[in-house]
Amino acid sequence: MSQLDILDVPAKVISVDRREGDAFRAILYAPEIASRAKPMQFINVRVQESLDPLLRRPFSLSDVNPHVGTIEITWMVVGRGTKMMTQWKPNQTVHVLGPLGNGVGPDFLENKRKLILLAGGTGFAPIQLLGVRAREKGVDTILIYGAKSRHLLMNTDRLKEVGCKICTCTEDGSYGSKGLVTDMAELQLELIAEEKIDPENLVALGCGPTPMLAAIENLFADTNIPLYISLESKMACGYGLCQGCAVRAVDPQRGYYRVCTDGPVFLAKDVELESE
Amino acid sequence: MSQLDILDVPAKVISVDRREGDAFRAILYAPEIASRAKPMQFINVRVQESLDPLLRRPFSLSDVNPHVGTIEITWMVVGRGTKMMTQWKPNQTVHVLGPLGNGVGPDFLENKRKLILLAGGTGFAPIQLLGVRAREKGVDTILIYGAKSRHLLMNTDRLKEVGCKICTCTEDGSYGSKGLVTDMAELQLELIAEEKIDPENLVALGCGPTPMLAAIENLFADTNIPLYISLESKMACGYGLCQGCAVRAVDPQRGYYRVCTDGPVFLAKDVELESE
Amino acid sequence: MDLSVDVGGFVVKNPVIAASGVLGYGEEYARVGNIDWFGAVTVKGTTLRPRHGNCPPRIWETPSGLLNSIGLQNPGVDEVITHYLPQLAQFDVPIIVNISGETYEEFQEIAKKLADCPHVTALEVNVSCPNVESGGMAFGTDPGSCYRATKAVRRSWPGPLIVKLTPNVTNISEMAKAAVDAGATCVSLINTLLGMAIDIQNKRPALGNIKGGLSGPAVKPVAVRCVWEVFQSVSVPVIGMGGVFSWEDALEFIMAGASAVALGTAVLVDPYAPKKIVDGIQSYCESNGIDSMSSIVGIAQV
Amino acid sequence: MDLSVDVGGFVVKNPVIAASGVLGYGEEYARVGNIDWFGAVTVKGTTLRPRHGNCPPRIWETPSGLLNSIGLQNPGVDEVITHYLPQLAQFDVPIIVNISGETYEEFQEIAKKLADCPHVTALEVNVSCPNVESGGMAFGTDPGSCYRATKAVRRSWPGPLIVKLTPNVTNISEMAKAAVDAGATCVSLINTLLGMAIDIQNKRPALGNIKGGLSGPAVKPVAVRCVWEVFQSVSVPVIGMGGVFSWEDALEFIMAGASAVALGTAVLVDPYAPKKIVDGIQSYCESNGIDSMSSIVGIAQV
Ligand SMILES: Cc1cc2nc3c(=O)[nH]c(=O)nc-3n(C[C@H](O)[C@H](O)[C@H](O)COP(=O)(O)OP(=O)(O)OC[C@H]3O[C@@H](n4cnc5c(N)ncnc54)[C@H](O)[C@@H]3O)c2cc1C
Ligand SMILES: Cc1cc2nc3c(=O)[nH]c(=O)nc-3n(C[C@H](O)[C@H](O)[C@H](O)COP(=O)(O)OP(=O)(O)OC[C@H]3O[C@@H](n4cnc5c(N)ncnc54)[C@H](O)[C@@H]3O)c2cc1C
Ligand SMILES: Cc1cc2nc3c(=O)[nH]c(=O)nc-3n(C[C@H](O)[C@H](O)[C@H](O)COP(=O)(O)O)c2cc1C
Ligand SMILES: Cc1cc2nc3c(=O)[nH]c(=O)nc-3n(C[C@H](O)[C@H](O)[C@H](O)COP(=O)(O)O)c2cc1C
Ligand code: FES
Ligand code: FES
Repeated sequence: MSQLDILDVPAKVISVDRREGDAFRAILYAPEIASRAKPMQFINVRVQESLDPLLRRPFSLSDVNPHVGTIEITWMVVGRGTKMMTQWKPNQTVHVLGPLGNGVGPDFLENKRKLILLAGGTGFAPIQLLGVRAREKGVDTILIYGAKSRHLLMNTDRLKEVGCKICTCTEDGSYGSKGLVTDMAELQLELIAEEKIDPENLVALGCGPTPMLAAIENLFADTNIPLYISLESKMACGYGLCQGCAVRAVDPQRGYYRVCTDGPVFLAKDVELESE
Repeated sequence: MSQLDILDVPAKVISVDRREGDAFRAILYAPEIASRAKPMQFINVRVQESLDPLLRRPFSLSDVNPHVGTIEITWMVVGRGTKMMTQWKPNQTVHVLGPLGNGVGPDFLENKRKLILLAGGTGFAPIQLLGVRAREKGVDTILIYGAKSRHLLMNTDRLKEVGCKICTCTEDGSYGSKGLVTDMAELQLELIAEEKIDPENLVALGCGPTPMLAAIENLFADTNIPLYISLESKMACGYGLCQGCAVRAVDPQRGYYRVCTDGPVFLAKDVELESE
Repeated sequence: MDLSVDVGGFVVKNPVIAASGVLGYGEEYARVGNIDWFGAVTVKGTTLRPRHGNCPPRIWETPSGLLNSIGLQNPGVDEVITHYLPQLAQFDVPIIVNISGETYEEFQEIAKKLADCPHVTALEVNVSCPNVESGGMAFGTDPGSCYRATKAVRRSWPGPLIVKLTPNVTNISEMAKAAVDAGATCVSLINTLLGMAIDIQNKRPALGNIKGGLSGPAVKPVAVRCVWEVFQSVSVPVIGMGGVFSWEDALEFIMAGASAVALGTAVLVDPYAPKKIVDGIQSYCESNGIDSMSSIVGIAQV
Repeated sequence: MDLSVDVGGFVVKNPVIAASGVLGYGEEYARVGNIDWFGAVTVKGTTLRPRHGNCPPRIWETPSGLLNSIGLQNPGVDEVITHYLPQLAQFDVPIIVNISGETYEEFQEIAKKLADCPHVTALEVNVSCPNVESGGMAFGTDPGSCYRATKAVRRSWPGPLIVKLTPNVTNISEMAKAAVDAGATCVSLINTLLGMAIDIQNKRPALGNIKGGLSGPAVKPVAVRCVWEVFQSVSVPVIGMGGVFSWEDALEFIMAGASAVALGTAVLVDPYAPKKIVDGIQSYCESNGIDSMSSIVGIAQV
């Protein structure tokens, strides 16, 4: 039993700024979390000191800097909590529980030559850190990123800087190609097929809305490329206590997985994507 | 039926600062309220945009500047709401309903040569504005002000500036004389008696904790000086709807008064001071 | 857009009603807001004789909730008829009179007096007040008593008849059915949840009357569940209430089965709430192509 | 200072217990906090056979409250005994096993299996779960059934026996009395209030299982009132719960009559809540010259 590896810390807000479109980014000083975090993990944040909103809000770590002790989250305003967070002020303290979730360990990229990242909307947030780490390891990385419209796209400069290939699309064509992530993924898969890499040396990970995940799962079904997906669900605790974040397992014996501790990253073939 | 003379306005916070001891002061830009307010009136403030705390908090107007459109409140931190208010930032907007309560109209000082103000703790807040107005009218004003200890006293400089006579006491002797407001009031009443002013030309007003009000009521019972008291009570609406702020009337036929609309200022002889 | 809806024998121009006990008789509210923002107004619980109400403290804040123990303070039905209703009738809004009796006979008597008053559109029978000793909630916690109280009113009041139900029961649907069987043309719910608080500083109950009624956003999930259940059990319109603070809340009730909602605590905290909520419903309907309220009433029922 | 208190046949070192359903079997919590901050821990509702739980979504936030419809997801009593309890027993904290049956016989059978397990200090009979179809809350809404369910457990379990009551009834005291008559040595309350929410974006119920149980600060006033009433009706100790988030909340329950409190939702939101609350009670007692918990239990009763 690994003990006391998750912490609830009062994190100092270093900065909050508006990014491209509707996205916001906060950098928080939380060295205990920064030093432990893996890509695709998340934190659970107390938005303000009040009983309403009552629950913490989960956000993926979009970047981590263990040397200076900071973590970064990137979010879109979709409701009350995410709106209140835009009012955070530098030097104020917010309660942050983390690092949470299984995340992606060092073995994830072992023997891999190419990593295919598929992101929709805010699903880009956790993908960013994974992309950076993959490039650090010299793994060829391609990001296929889409959203409904330009203002719902997050900034991908950081991945561009580290040499990640980036294909962006929007449903309304307001930025990048016009179309869905799957359209673009189909194209890229064809190109990759031409490279004749052993599927064992490839790996893909998707993060975004359920319909998108379902569509890419379909697409990858025809390949032998292992596909991982990172899920979201309503969470009460974020650390495995309440069973609230259940997602149905494909194996009926297994019943449900908890997104917060068994996930958020699953092998796509292990979970049933229910349309909520 | 006087209509639409109370407003709920989004007031801009001009400044929040810590005063002497534990007291805080905020200046809010609310010209509609500033232009209508009378001394001893109050406002009902939404502390933050959240459903917890749910109710607004009532605060007396400690100063009003109709020319620049500002109102001032002064408070002590006693619980969650008053604590959250210390975090208000300049330029943010807070919802303010007012002006509320009967307050003290122009006739209050008619024919008066001397005004005796008695304040305990935060009870000083509304008294300040009344003292200023009385001095503007040239009425001799004396303030008898007490608190448990020095850090619970509010700053009285403003009244000193306008030529108000000030006697301060603390129960623990940490500032001014050691003793209770009533001790000091007794002394002052004796001095006033020597001036042989017709009681009709005198008027007194007290504001503070219930035991203090009860004690001064006792003291004044032996004089013919009209004594007013300003009451507090738990309020849900502050503008007369809920009947929640009830205080028992001396006249049993009358039942209860509402502190928020029938008061907060009452003739001491009209209300029963119950020890909550 | 037309937001009007039938609530059991009368039509309100919009589905946002003032709940009983939070509007006085309109006089105070008119200093701050416009009474005709509301589709209808319900006056404070009216009893046969005047009542001074309960000992203070009467108010205590709880997380997202409000405990009150006002205790049906009101000037009595006669005074209400002669003095208050004519004044409230100046505003062109249907008036619902909430009535409370200690016996079946009292219910009938109050109703009879109000039947002769031209200003009353509907009666709301309060079988659910947690803040009075005799009668009050007792009528609403047993289907037989609920039936008899409603019937007593029905005998002397021919118009629209709303019965207001309490959530402090094992089975609220039973009560709704009893009310409808006895002639209710509408049911309203929920009245407050029975609650209390301790003032730990004084080591005693926070309210002078010990227990009180809990209202506000805290109770909304219970209220929505009650509306959902009652909608399935009776065929008269339902007025939903309990924690409606926003237009989203109002839609939650409407989709669960309420034809209209009532605002209690919200009016205390935010005088402009009725306007904001009506406007919000209006724009929701417009941007979602909904052209009558009735088309979304109970739409979430599965 | 000694914060220990008797809760009906066993003593807890402090009056802060983990409520059923929010601590799993300790494994996950141990990664964040110390299980022995608690005076005792209650495990998730345990059934005869394994249960996978209800369809998602299972969680919905409400104002100062939480709706859940987990549905007693658990590996079944046998697996709990062989695998989970030994693991939880590593921590030196009394274990309470919350059990739920669909029939009286099932209750008796589960209790029998647990009677042979050395790790169990007390049983908590769940006659109040709103989230399962058969049994569940039904046992707790009728005094006769409550009596029989308790009796069934009593037959095969000789130790401390807690009955957990539901607030979704007209009269909770009746249920408490029935439980005590059948042999309960303690009653715990409240389980969640039956509630629901509509997801207006999807125009359907927010929870996969439609209705759910409401917990958290929103329900505190109802819970305190229930503790107050039950304290007056029975002489066994009461474990109070429902929205305890701070040491002040804990004292509110204790002064109303609870010998100890349990934390549910608070643990989900703030893993360190038990420590903060125990420390807070400790310093309150020290600075107010209170030298035993029992001297303030029910002190607000008038
Ligand atoms: C593991 C995980 C990682 C996440 N990472 C990010 C991230 O990096 N960036 C980002 O922008 N968002 C992320 N989310 C989603 C984010 O948690 C929600 O957008 C946020 O909680 C909404 O809070 P709110 O108060 O603004 O919305 P609310 O007012 O509560 O609801 C508004 C909308 O958001 C949805 N929502 C509410 N809570 C959740 C939740 N816990 N999970 C999913 N949807 C929810 C509601 O269904 C509703 O449609 C993540 C969610 C999970 C579970
Ligand atoms: C007409 C009126 C004018 C007031 N003017 C001032 C003022 O100018 N300056 C000032 O410092 N205070 C004033 N008060 C008191 C002030 O409203 C309370 O201190 C404040 O509401 C407490 O809020 P809280 O959230 O910090 O306290 P809570 O956490 O709610 O409670 C902390 C303590 O404050 C008491 N309290 C809470 N609400 C009220 C209330 N509405 N009235 C009285 N006591 C309450 C509680 O009983 C408790 O003891 C006034 C009150 C009234 C009714
Ligand atoms: C201060 C106050 C007084 C009330 N008085 C009455 C009343 O006289 N008669 C009645 O039927 N309901 C009364 N109620 C209950 C409300 O009408 C309403 O049913 C309840 O408060 C739930 O709605 P809300 O959450 O919007 O307040 C009162 C509620 C409050 C808060
Ligand atoms: C996620 C969750 C799961 C629960 N599971 C159970 C359970 O299995 N058995 C039970 O008796 N109560 C269960 N409860 C109820 C709690 O034990 C407690 O009675 C209730 O939540 C009120 O306390 P709180 O407000 O502190 O959460 C559960 C509550 C929650 C929030
Ligand atoms: S959110 Fe509680 S178990 Fe996952
Ligand atoms: S606070 Fe509502 S009537 Fe005074």
